[in-house]
Amino acid sequence: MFIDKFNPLEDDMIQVMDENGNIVNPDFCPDVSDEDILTLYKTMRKARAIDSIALSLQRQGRLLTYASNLGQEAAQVGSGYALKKSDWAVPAFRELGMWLIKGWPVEKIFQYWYGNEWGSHFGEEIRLLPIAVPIASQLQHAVGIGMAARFRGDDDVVMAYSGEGGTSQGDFHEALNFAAVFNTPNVFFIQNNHYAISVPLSRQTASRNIATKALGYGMPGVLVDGNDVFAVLAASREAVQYARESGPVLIEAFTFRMGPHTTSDDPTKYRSDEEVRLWQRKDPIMRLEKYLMKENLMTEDAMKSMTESLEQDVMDAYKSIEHTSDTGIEEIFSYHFENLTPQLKEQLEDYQAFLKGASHAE
Amino acid sequence: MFIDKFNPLEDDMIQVMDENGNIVNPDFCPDVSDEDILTLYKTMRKARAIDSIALSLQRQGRLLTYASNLGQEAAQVGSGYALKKSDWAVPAFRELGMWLIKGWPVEKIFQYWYGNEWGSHFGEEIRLLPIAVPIASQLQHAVGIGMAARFRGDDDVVMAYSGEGGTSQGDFHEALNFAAVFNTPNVFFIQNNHYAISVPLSRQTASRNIATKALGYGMPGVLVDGNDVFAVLAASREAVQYARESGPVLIEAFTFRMGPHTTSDDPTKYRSDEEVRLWQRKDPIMRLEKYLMKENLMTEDAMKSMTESLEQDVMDAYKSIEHTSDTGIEEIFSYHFENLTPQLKEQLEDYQAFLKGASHAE
Amino acid sequence: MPNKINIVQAVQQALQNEMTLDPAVVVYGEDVGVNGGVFRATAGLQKMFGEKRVFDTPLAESAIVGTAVGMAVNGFKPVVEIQFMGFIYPAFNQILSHVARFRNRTRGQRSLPMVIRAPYGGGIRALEHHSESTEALFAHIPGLKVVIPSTPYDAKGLLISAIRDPDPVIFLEPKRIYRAFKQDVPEDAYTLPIGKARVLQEGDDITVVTWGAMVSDVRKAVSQIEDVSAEIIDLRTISPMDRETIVQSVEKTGRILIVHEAAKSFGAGAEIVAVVNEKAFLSLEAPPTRLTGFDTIFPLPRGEKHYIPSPERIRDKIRELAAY
Amino acid sequence: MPNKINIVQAVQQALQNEMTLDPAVVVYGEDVGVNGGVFRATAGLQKMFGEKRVFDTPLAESAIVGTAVGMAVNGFKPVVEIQFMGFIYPAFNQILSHVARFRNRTRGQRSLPMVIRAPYGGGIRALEHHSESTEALFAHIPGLKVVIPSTPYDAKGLLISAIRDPDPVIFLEPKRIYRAFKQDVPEDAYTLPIGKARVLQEGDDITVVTWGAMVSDVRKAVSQIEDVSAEIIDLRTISPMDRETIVQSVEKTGRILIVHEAAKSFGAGAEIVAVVNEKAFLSLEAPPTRLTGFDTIFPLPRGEKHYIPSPERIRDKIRELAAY
Ligand SMILES: Cc1ncc(C[n+]2csc(CCOP(=O)(O)OP(=O)(O)O)c2C)c(N)n1
Ligand SMILES: Cc1ncc(C[n+]2csc(CCOP(=O)(O)OP(=O)(O)O)c2C)c(N)n1
Ligand SMILES: [Mg+2]
Ligand SMILES: [Mg+2]
Repeated sequence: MFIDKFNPLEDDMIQVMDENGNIVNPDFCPDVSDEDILTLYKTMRKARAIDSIALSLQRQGRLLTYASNLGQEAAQVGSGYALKKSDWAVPAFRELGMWLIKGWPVEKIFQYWYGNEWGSHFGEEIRLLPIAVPIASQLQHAVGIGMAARFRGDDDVVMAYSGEGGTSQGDFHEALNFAAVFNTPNVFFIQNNHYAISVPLSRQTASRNIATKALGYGMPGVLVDGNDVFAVLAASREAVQYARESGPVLIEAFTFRMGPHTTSDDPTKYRSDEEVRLWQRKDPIMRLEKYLMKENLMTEDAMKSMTESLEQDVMDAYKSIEHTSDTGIEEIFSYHFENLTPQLKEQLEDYQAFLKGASHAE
Repeated sequence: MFIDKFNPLEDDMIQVMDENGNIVNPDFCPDVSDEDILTLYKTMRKARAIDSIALSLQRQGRLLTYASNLGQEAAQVGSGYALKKSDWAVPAFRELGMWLIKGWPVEKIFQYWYGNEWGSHFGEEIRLLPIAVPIASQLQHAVGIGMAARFRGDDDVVMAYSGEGGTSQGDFHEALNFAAVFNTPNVFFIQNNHYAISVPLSRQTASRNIATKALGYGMPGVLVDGNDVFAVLAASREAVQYARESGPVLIEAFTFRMGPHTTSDDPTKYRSDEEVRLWQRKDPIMRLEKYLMKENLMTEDAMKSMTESLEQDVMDAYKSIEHTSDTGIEEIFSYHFENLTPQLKEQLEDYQAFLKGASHAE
Repeated sequence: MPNKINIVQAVQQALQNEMTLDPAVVVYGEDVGVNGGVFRATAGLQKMFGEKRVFDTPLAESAIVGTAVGMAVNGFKPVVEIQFMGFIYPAFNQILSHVARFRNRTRGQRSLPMVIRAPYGGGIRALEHHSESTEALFAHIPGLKVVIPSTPYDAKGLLISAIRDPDPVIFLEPKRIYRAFKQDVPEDAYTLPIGKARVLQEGDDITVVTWGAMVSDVRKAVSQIEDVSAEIIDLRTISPMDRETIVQSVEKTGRILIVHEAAKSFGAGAEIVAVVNEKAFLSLEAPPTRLTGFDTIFPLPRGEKHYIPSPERIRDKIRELAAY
Repeated sequence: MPNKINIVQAVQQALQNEMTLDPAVVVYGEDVGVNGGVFRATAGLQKMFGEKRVFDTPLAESAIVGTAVGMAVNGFKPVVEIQFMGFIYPAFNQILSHVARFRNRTRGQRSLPMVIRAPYGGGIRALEHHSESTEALFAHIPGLKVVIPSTPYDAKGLLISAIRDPDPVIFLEPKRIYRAFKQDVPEDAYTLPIGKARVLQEGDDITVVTWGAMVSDVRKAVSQIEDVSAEIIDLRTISPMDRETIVQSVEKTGRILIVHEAAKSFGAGAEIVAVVNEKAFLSLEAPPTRLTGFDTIFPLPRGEKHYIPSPERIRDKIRELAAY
């Protein structure tokens, strides 16, 4: 394993495939079949299809605020692909590629971003928690799941996600400390996309990198090129194995948010085109496509038609929920406790009576 | 400076004077006059006098819950002695030796532990915050004071205290991160006394030591023998200078809480006599006394009579507040806002009316 | 064999019973393991059930609660201890943002069977932050239940109900009376309904609603009055509140006094006044009244005797209201 | 030259005025510097006053508030922004345990002149945690003032008062109406008294007390009723509450409806009911009544329209109460 030998105070970022799709570090290359590679590619493409459709739907007023994943697909898909079905994933809110791998149905994802709680109801068997909006708070849930697994003697690993901004929160610190003290099977996967809304990395931390933060907890920390799906997968697999056998690990995936923070954000206010262009050259999908072509795994045409058919699927998924009704009144009340309290029952009935009266009045 | 060269992942704890009062590391020895040394000794002795009197008063029911400092005097006094008058100190709740250096009057200290808010009113010119009970929360205040100093261009340094237990709190993490990002003149002085009430160090963190935690913030972290007042002073002086000139530093003072957590605690429930005895041999005061005698700075008799006269002073200080009246009713209301709100005024008057009625009734 | 125990022993016994019956129950927090809790509420449990089911944690309340969310998601029923209610606030975000919301967020897919225990209230001559009563803060948060027992019998039965509840419960223990008195309590597990108040004493002239340690003070006050027939209600669950029991009583008596230790303004007493107005307005013969702590920070010990409403103040207020 | 501005501009202008007048005022938080705030409430300030007085912080609300305590101790007057009220809870411990307590803890030696600003309330079709109203939680904490403006004029005057206040103020901004309308507002700094409600419209039959974004809805509701003369009170300060204005009104009208967006139980409405009972019991001709959000988590956008009391519901409730 290289993961527990990596010294984040000295070693450089791990890269397997460079920006031109060349394998520059075959030693680190994960053991993947052609089928694996195509799945990785397809999922990254699918994520991008969802993003682009979501953005245009949002502009048309057919979707609410949306957080794009543009540029982070390798980090998300590569990390998710390292998990078994029985392993858990605990997201922040920008892990679309991973959600697809874990099986969150696309129409449910749309339902969520369209403002309906049912989007987060996707079956117990999908070992994925819903989106956690309060930054870094989810990391503690991940550790709790890991504690449960460890105390029960389960073999499951928990992969938890946060942005680099989230590493400034107290909850990040407490989560990593608990994980190390209880030696839980947790992987903390930090997508360092260089911005927390408008706040740049340099204002987020003065440490050499995010991976270094692992040292304070006595756990391995590793830094990988987050736009290189092979490097991410290799590191994630090692981390998952290490977590399963030994204890928690921190992975920093060095990447970039190429789009706005969400559809409400205007990134030109706080960063230069120059910076964005620099990162466009490192685009994780372009990079993999170059590799695929070099290796004759896919033609440009095949990629194009795959993309088109994915976009069609995604649009169909959206349409399947676009006209589902708004949230019903009873739904607002029914999921606070196993049973309605008298207060909730009364408030529900009062409101129903009002609506009835109002509809009579009209 | 050795402070920014210390590598907490590799280097050993810094010690100047060994358990027998021998200077084993003259290179690190701080530049101290005989007068300095006697002041350090006297203050450590005074702290111990307060502790022993407080404990016996508490047993007699003449004082409430009390947190003893036994064994940590070198860490407290040595760190406090590195500060200028205009430097700030921000305590947790177990820094008696430092409080004395900073000038918190002994009678006020007793007043505090006797349950009167006036104990924490000790004049603006004493740059010391009151005790902070919620663990680690005070570290953020210290960083705010440091931000203020830096933004205004003041030359002041802020020394903030916490136990090793406090390093597990989110507030610890956020404070150190802010300090590093804003490059504030803060020293974080962690008294690692091996226990947080009953919870041992090994259950608090899995990191090699507490000093290592500095690395995740990109600041120097140094580990010193906390029972060696010279080592503590040397490291603190360097840290203070570094903070004044460059930025924040973390110091771990390796020490031991020889008494119970507070007077409500029974340490035999969670630790062995063996462990305590081991540390008794490292007692910081005994160690300094051996040195003083070897260097002919003080005789045993002089030490004894100094201790006796200190105890007398301390007892006098206690007596001066023992019979001060209980908290007055108006005092309970008057310090919430600059002016009483109508609600507070009404509640105060109602209560006064009740008391008047009650006294008539008797 | 009689099982005469005080409140803190009742808590311990409830935990022991449930841990014996249900292997999913785990207990953790600061100093609850080896040390058995600073109030000894978890004494002996680690010896009995081992370090995987009863354990100490690092000093971090947010993580104590936050990891309990995860343990509950993954099949356990954590009962976590916050050492004093004054130290629950680092966990406030986890409580409000997650503990209270998982069931609704997932439309019922993931509920959180967990209990957060904390000793609360003043009168034990403690340092700052060790004496507060802030039940109203938690009662206002949708998705939480807030329970406060006042006797060993209730403490045990309600805690067992809380543990068995499929939803999260904030369980506040009145530490002032942790050891104040003993009661004969069934040794085996039993439950008491959450959301139900208890009429301690029937009466015709005035309803007095209270909870926690104040129950004893109210009883004392009422016992000093001969000419007024007071009905005493121990609320037991702050939220969801048993409005029915309160309203029925006020319909009979026409008068209500609410006694609590917490600060007055925006406290739980206000909610009771509001409920009585909404449900029993026409029965009211005197203004529903609160006798509570001041709107001040709880004073350090040398001032604390002024803060908590004394039996004398309660008595006077009952008389005053009865004479209205 | 007229200065017609909306609420968010009024906030920005108040900050700009005070920063110009008082070099001790600093503004910081997440995205308030370069970006000018996600709602643009701090737009342009960093350019004007430099990075030492207006700056972005790492993503950590507890430290934003906790360091403000320290800055206030050391001579500054920090005005910190919490990006949404839903993200204030990581700072809850600092607020309750320190912000509210420094003056009392030190018997007046160290006061904390600081303001915590946060946009609050629902109705903007936002993600989870972006729509809540929890003013009651803060109002219950001794040592805090809680202010909520409902117009540009009030927003500016009250924020300037809050900044000049020697004690900490929680300043909640109704984001639903941040840009809803403009008002002509003095360009220079001016203050409005904290702790004073405003009678928006006099009336004889019923008092309606409300605040924040609900003020507009109440006005709309009242404008739809011809046969009832309603007196509308904009509370403006939740704590300390202006009881006098409310009580005087109820003594005249005999009826009171409280309208707020927050969950009903244990909300600020309950306190108003309690106050009215204590001070104007004999004037009451109908039960003091609350019309509020449900005791539920604020629904995601596709359900949110049900949550906030609509002008129609307010209108019906006023009619119902007036006819009582
Ligand atoms: C506790 C909390 N504070 C503030 C926010 C508002 N907010 C949402 S996303 C975000 C930035 C997150 O940055 P990062 O963790 O780097 O993730 P990224 O958006 O880059 O994926 C902020 C400040 C929040 N959701 N939660
Ligand atoms: C937030 C918070 N949680 C719990 C406590 C109760 N408590 C008081 S001291 C203490 C242990 C502190 O340990 P450490 O930081 O190592 O300091 P030490 O007591 O060893 O000096 C605990 C848990 C508290 N005061 N604040
Ligand atoms: Mg980021
Ligand atoms: Mg300790």
